[in-house]
Amino acid sequence: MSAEPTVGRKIGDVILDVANVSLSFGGVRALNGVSFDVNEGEVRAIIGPNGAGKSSMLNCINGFYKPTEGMITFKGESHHQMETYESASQGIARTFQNIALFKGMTTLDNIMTGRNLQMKKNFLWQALYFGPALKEELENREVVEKVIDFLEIESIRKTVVGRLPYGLQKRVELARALAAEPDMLLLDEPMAGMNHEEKEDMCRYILDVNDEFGTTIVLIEHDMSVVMDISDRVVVLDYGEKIADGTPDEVRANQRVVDAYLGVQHD
Amino acid sequence: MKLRSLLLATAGIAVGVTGMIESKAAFAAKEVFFPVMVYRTGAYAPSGVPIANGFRDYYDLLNKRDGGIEGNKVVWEECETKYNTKIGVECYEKLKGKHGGAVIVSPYSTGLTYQLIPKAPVDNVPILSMGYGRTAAADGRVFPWVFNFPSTYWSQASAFVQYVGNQIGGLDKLSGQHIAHLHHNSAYGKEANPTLKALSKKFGFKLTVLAVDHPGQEQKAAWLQIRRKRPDWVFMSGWGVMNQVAIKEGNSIGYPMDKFVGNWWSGSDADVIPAGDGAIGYKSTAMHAAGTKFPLFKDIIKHVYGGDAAKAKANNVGEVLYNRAILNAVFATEAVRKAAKAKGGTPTGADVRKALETFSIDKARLKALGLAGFANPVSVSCKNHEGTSPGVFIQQWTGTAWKVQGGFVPAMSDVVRPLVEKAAAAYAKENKIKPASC
Amino acid sequence: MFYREAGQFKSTYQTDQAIFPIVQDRWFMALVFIVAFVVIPLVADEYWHQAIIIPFLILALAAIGLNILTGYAGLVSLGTGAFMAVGAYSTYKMSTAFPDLNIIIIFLLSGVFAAMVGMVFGAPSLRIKGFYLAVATLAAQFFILWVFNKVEWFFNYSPSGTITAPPRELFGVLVTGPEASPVARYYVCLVFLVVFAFAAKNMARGRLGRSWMAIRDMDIAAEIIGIRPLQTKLSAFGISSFYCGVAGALYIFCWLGSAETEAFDILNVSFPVLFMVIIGGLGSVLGAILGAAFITLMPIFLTNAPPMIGIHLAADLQKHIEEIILGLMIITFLIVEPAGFNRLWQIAKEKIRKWPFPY
Amino acid sequence: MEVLNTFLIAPFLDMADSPIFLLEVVIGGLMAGVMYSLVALGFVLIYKASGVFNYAQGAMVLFAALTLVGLMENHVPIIVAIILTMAVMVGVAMLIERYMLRPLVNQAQIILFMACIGLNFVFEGAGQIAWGSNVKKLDIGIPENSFEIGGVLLNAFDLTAAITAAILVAFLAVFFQKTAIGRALRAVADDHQAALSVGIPLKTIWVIVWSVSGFVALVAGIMWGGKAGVQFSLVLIALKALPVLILGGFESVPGAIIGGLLIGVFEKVSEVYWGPAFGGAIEGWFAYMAALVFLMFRPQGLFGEKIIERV
Amino acid sequence: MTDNASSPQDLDTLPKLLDHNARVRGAKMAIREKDFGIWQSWTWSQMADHVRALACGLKDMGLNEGDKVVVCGDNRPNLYSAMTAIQAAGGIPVPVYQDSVAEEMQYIYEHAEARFAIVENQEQVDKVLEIKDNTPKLEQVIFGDPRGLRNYAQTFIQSYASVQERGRAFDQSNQSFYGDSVASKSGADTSIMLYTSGTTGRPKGVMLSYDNMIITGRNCSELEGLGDDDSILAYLPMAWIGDNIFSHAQSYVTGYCVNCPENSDTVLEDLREIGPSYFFAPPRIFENILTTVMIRMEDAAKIKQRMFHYFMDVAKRVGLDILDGKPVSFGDRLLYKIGDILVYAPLKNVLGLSNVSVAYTGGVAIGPDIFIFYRSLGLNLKQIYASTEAAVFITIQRNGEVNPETSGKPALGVELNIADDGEVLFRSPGVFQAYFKDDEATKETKTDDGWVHTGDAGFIDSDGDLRIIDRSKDVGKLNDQSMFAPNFIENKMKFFPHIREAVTFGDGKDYVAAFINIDIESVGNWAERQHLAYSGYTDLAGQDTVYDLIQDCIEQVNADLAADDNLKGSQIRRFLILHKELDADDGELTRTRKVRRNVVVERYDDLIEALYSDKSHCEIDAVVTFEDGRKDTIRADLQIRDAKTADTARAAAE
Repeated sequence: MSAEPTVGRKIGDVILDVANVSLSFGGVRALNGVSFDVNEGEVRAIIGPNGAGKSSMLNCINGFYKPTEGMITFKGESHHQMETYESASQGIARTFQNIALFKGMTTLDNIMTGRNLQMKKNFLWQALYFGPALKEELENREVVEKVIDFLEIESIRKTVVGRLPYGLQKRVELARALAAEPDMLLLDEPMAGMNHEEKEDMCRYILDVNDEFGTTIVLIEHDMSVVMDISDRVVVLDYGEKIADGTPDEVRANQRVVDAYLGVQHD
Repeated sequence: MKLRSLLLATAGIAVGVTGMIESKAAFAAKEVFFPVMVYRTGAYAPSGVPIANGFRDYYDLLNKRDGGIEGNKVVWEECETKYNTKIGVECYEKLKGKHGGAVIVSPYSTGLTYQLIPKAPVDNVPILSMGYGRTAAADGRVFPWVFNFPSTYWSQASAFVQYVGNQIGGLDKLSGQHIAHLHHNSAYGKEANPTLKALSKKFGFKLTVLAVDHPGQEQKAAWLQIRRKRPDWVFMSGWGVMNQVAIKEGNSIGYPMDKFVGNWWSGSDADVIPAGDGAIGYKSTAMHAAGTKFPLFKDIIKHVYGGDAAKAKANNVGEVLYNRAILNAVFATEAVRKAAKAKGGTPTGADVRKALETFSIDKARLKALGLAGFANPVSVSCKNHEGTSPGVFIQQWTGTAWKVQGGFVPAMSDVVRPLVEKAAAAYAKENKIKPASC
Repeated sequence: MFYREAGQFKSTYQTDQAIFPIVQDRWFMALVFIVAFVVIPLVADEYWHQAIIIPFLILALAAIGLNILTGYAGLVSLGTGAFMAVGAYSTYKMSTAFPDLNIIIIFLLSGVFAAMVGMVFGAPSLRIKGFYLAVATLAAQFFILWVFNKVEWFFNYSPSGTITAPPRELFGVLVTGPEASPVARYYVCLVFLVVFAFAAKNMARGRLGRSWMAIRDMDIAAEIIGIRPLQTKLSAFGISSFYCGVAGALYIFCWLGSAETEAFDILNVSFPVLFMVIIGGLGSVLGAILGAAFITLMPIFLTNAPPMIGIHLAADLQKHIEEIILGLMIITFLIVEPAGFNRLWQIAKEKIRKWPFPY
Repeated sequence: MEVLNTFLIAPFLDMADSPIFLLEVVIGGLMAGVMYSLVALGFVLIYKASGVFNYAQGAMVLFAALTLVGLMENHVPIIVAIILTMAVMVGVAMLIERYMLRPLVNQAQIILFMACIGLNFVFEGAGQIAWGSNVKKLDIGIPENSFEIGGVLLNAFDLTAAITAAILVAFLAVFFQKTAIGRALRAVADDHQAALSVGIPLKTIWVIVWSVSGFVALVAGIMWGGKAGVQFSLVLIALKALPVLILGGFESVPGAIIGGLLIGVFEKVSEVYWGPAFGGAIEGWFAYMAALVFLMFRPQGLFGEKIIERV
Repeated sequence: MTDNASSPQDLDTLPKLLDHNARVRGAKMAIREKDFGIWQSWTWSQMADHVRALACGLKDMGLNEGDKVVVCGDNRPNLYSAMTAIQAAGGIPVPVYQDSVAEEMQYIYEHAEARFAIVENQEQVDKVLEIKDNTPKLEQVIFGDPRGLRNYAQTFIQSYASVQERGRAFDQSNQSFYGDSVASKSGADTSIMLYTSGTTGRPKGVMLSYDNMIITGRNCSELEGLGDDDSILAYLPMAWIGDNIFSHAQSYVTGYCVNCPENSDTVLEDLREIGPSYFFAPPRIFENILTTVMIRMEDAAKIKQRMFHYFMDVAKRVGLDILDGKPVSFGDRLLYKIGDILVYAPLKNVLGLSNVSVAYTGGVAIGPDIFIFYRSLGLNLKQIYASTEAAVFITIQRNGEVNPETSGKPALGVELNIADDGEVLFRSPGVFQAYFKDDEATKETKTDDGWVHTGDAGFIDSDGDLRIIDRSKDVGKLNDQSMFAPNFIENKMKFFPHIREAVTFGDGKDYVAAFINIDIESVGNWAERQHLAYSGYTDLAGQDTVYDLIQDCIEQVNADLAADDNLKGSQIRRFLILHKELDADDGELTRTRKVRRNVVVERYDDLIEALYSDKSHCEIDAVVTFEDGRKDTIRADLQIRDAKTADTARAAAE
């Protein structure tokens, strides 16, 4: 992470606009009128104490939860609610706080599922494993292998993911999300439960993804030093409401943020 | 690890060792072989056990008393089918070639009979399905290898109607009567329906059909309807636990037992015992008498049980289904005897088939066998495999024993026979069989 | 021990993704095929064909079908018998209605019917999960069999309510009906099994299979990746039922010859096939075949073993003992290797590959 | 139009035609339903405490009833026979815990389900080896006469069975709610770890649950066996309990009770009033279909809580 | 050797050979690399195009005749191509060890006056950037893998692909350039410059001509009968002469395929996949493999272990004779055949050595047990005596005449001579041209008539095989005037799997004493079996039981030494186990893992002093360098043990 001279990364226009989103479960308000935007190519962090509604926010963005109010605009298309697979086909991929890999499948197969939307051939071709289906399979394998190479998980390519250590599973999950070649990547605590070294690696991968593919990244993370290091802008949530939004330095200086975090100092 | 390899090895042995089963035993002269399909286990074991014992005892008797049939030792082997068609097929395949080949087979399961009918001509093993199986097989032109004398379901149903007519003072009084057919919801249970429908049309009685789902433990709904509709007669084609529950349920709604008539698979000792006194008066059709009062049974107790009557009783001697098996075994062995006589040596399946085509057993022969009055005489022709005089007895449960009531009730062959021939013709067409000329 | 993998490297993805990437495995498969296609027909007698091998092949096909549903897609079904019945009755109807239509086409079309019925009954799987779904598939089991039992059209108004396989030829050889030789029927079943086993393997290792497994392992994550749960589950139900349907058609036409609905009863078919899948190993085509072998062979072995070693028991006692042994074997097996025969096979193979090393 | 009439109008007219008979049908359904509840209860107890879908419940019913009858046939007084049978069931529960559940702990549910099917075979085989395959009459002195109250025909045996079942159900409810063991059982159902922290060993709980379930099986065996004789077919009543389970939920004791009653009534009413339109014998699948349709709208079952999925 | 349409004399440079191969066996595989999960392959003609494009690109970027170009990275097809491309464009490639630290790199860049560098990836680029300011002559850096380099703003950094792009355009307009440039070179020209990681002082740049490389390679191929169907795994550093011969020059001469592993962690796996027919590994690797074999077998079922050992005994008894084609009884042959089915062949398969027809080892002595183990399996493993100055081969053991104690007979075209002081001298077609910018050293090493001093003491035995005793300058005398050959003793110790490294002292002392490095894997495994808890190397090395274990080994060595009249005085009296592993990063070892004796003596003088006192403990502060360059101090209290020495009589009786 030394200070090499770099060409300025390209930050584009707003790719995602979250307007006034609220979400409640049987009377409990998880999100309350939250608005913020994400620019193309930026690394955007969502932080906040436990139970602040961070994961719920991500779940709303990719359609897993249906907001009770508000509008989410992605790449110019506005939705109040949408199905998860729609969001996937529009180019949103994500990873999960608790690893959501397909435990019984190999690393390779897990990542290949990420290519699902790019594969169209019907089951008859697949049953034959011949012609177009084979071609499609091999083409996608090539893409996946690039991702595997990128994240340096060659040696576990054919290992069943259930048997991998935690850190590697996280990396495989990232690989699966990357395989979809998403425009926007939602990362829910990508470094939770990792040791220092693993965290550093993960940071490097996240930045590399952002650099290499220009992928917009929205991430939730508890480790403040990481967040402040790698994100361009930070949104702070507390009790389902947005309490601050700005560059890491601005957020660090914000009194409401300090208060919110002081309250949960021992978290 | 160790256990795993053990399992692997066991599986390996399982496959390997089974391969060594001899499917063709050495041919021994002067033996006739009877495969016996039994179901001493499973849901229908209560019916299967007496049947199996009957066969076993009669074959044993022949060897012990007569030294076999016309000098041929009787060899038999039981194979447990659990009343499951698939296992039955496996049993049949296993047994059919043993001891020089089976001479006759009685599958004792409608499902299995259906399986074996097409195989019989190929394997040269005639089938004697006594009161079950394919009714259409009564047409010997289409089914030369299958025999279903002394009676079939259809004949039985018509005989039941005849019996009702007799009871109410003539068939002409049938119109206005209400008969319910309570049946097991299976191919077997439904056998009587077409005949009853035809007869209902002919005689103008009202027919209500009530199906009971397998296994038949829950038939409240059917009995609620009987209670509501109050049919004059209830005819039952039941099997296994269905019979026992039906008698209890009938009893509990206070249906008169003497108007409740089961078919010959709904009239065994096991069917009435659980209902206790409530079953007294319950009737069923029968092919033969129950009990041990016939001389043959003395022989059985003497030769097979060494005179131990209690042991014989424990082995179901004299029970309805035991006696059914005795009758079956008598028919089978008599046919073999006839074939042996004709051939002057050890008969094959084909010889036995030939003998069956002209099979007959008259009163004198019954008496000679020690079975005078046990069953109706039978005579079979090439064309008519059901026998020329189908019909039933009606027996009634007295609380301790089944007693035959009145005389033989003949079937309405004029109604049934055309139906049989029609069904046989349809089968022949579907399976591209050219009917033999008789 | 027999493997010489050094030098067997892959320079294309196609060879890397082959079903049998190792030369020795290909030799082994070739050997298996020679045994299956040449040796068995020459050696096996009628009893073996009729009582053991043909039912094994057919049930293996059904087990592969159920494995697609239960093993790969994680949807437990107890309705296998019903879907097989759909195949059997469709074949019966079509073959009697169109006697000149090629029987293979009829088999395949019957599979299609079964697939359609399967998808209808699979629809609730979107909302119902686990054992609830398993019990819900019993609704299909009981309803479908009731329909075939009740609606006389399905058995051509035959008074007995049974269907009988009419004789049909393939390449001039009788392959169905009682007159068809066991060898001919064996070949038909074998070819079906081989072709469909490979097809299943292909689907399982392709996009479809991955979608199934994704839904099985974590449906929410799968949905978020863009895998549509309903379509995926229905495809599993459809393809699984297709397999079961074809197996059901073969069950009647190439094995039993005739049957009533009781032949497809839950205890006769649905449970045993589920056994095969679980004992064989969930999510494995090979496992389904091994499981089918075990479940068809073991009872026959248990029946025939005692007389062979000179123990003659009363038929009923022996059957009861068999039941107990079978039950205990199943429990023991599950304790020792819950992942089934497929796992045992893999362990054995891995051991031989690593030989002389233990790991 | 005629179809509509047959399926939608005629049955109701029929009901209105004879309310007493409808009442009789409903009561009949309730009687049958109590019996279903009884068997379903056995399933629920075990599922709740150990996550096992105990397919062998039916075989346990047979085994218990066969043991009881077998003892009575050998002139053991009825009370002693019941106690001895219960002791056998407890012993069986201990064996199952030791040799099946313990080695299979943490396995997938479907594996445990399979193991129970294996257990089913063992019970079937063992029961029949010990006591034979014949139908046995079970008479424990319950009257079997019928009588009419207000035109509604009631059977003393059914009534006794229903009352017995109701008492048993009530007893179990109290057991679960009020006793320490009962509370522990509920804790186990919610969270195995939490139960351990309560201080009751899991294996003890399993033994208790399987024993209680064995007791329920015995009662069910007495009731069903009293009606149809003790025979192999008793194992098949397990299938009768399954729609109750999906309707009432695998983990809910009240669900099993209410579900059983609902299924019983529904089954009888449908068979009597709609059966003829379908051609009869629809009981077998109608209950399943009804439960299935119900589940489509309420996947969490009768008493389950709405499931919120998280990631 | 099927082809060679053009006479060997015309094919006297590697670029010429490349063109020749592209013509003669264009469709055959030239090189493979495990990448993206499969073996990506290039045929000779693809490779020729690849090289041509890069050569033209380099020219276009201004590469001049004779310019040095640093090549640095793991074994990659790109980099092998780059070497040929540099040569084709008239430059001289200078491969550098990829794990060198910046300081070492800087020296080489400066000394070689490199103008260009072709490096593998971001990691190497970063290293170059670090020293860029101190190496003014360096103009352009070309990288292979663009990963992570997208946003580097420096204009002097180019991607490999872009250079090739440029080259293709250049080639269009200067079609004659490539051919002319290739033709302009001949066998006597310098082909490559390799820096030797001398055990003393700064690295020296060894200049080798095309002839050196090509003739040596061809001689070896002829001797062993290698052809273009053979294959080899390229996994040793590209900066080492061996790799340049085996994986590059010899491949060009013979036409066989070179396979590059995915990365350094997957070498063994890749070896297994490729199953090469031609294989070189230093003794250390053979030792490691044997150790893992034994460790893994420990976990096997008892019966399998018994079978394994039984057949290994059979192999030890008759395997060598069978391999050497000597008469063996039928019974033993049968037994060996069974052993082959059950043990040897599967074992070789698992190790990836099934297809090996020729395997070499060399560089340092290999333990006879280890050597015999492999040969008895039927693996044709042979020792060579090699040096950078000879373009590898000096002696090679011949098929059928393999004596584990010797280094074999002179390779084709090599003459040997033993100097009066025992130093081995050789003269061969592979003899290097000169040390770059160091005439003095050149003169010291190479005589005017072409004889080269190896610096090793040795003799030629009655069979004509060369036996090496030790580095001649290391051979010293104890105070009692008996001979002390430290490497010889150290090697004997290192043949024990538990001992990874040993440094002995004795020259000018009363007795011999030793530093030991335990083998953490082997001893760690042993410790696990003993249920010994330990937290790491330092902890394990200090344990009493480990000392006991090592003492046992040393006493066995002593017993061995006692049997030799010349060396019985060199028995080890005292030893200690070092608290840390000797490390190349700390300068204690060379990059080829040879001990830098002077560094060790200087750094651990306290310990040496303690060894020659009667202390049983010695405290030490040691500075260790971590991988990321951080340094830390370890304080340790080291135990010093006395080892029993054996007397001659007892040793003989044993």
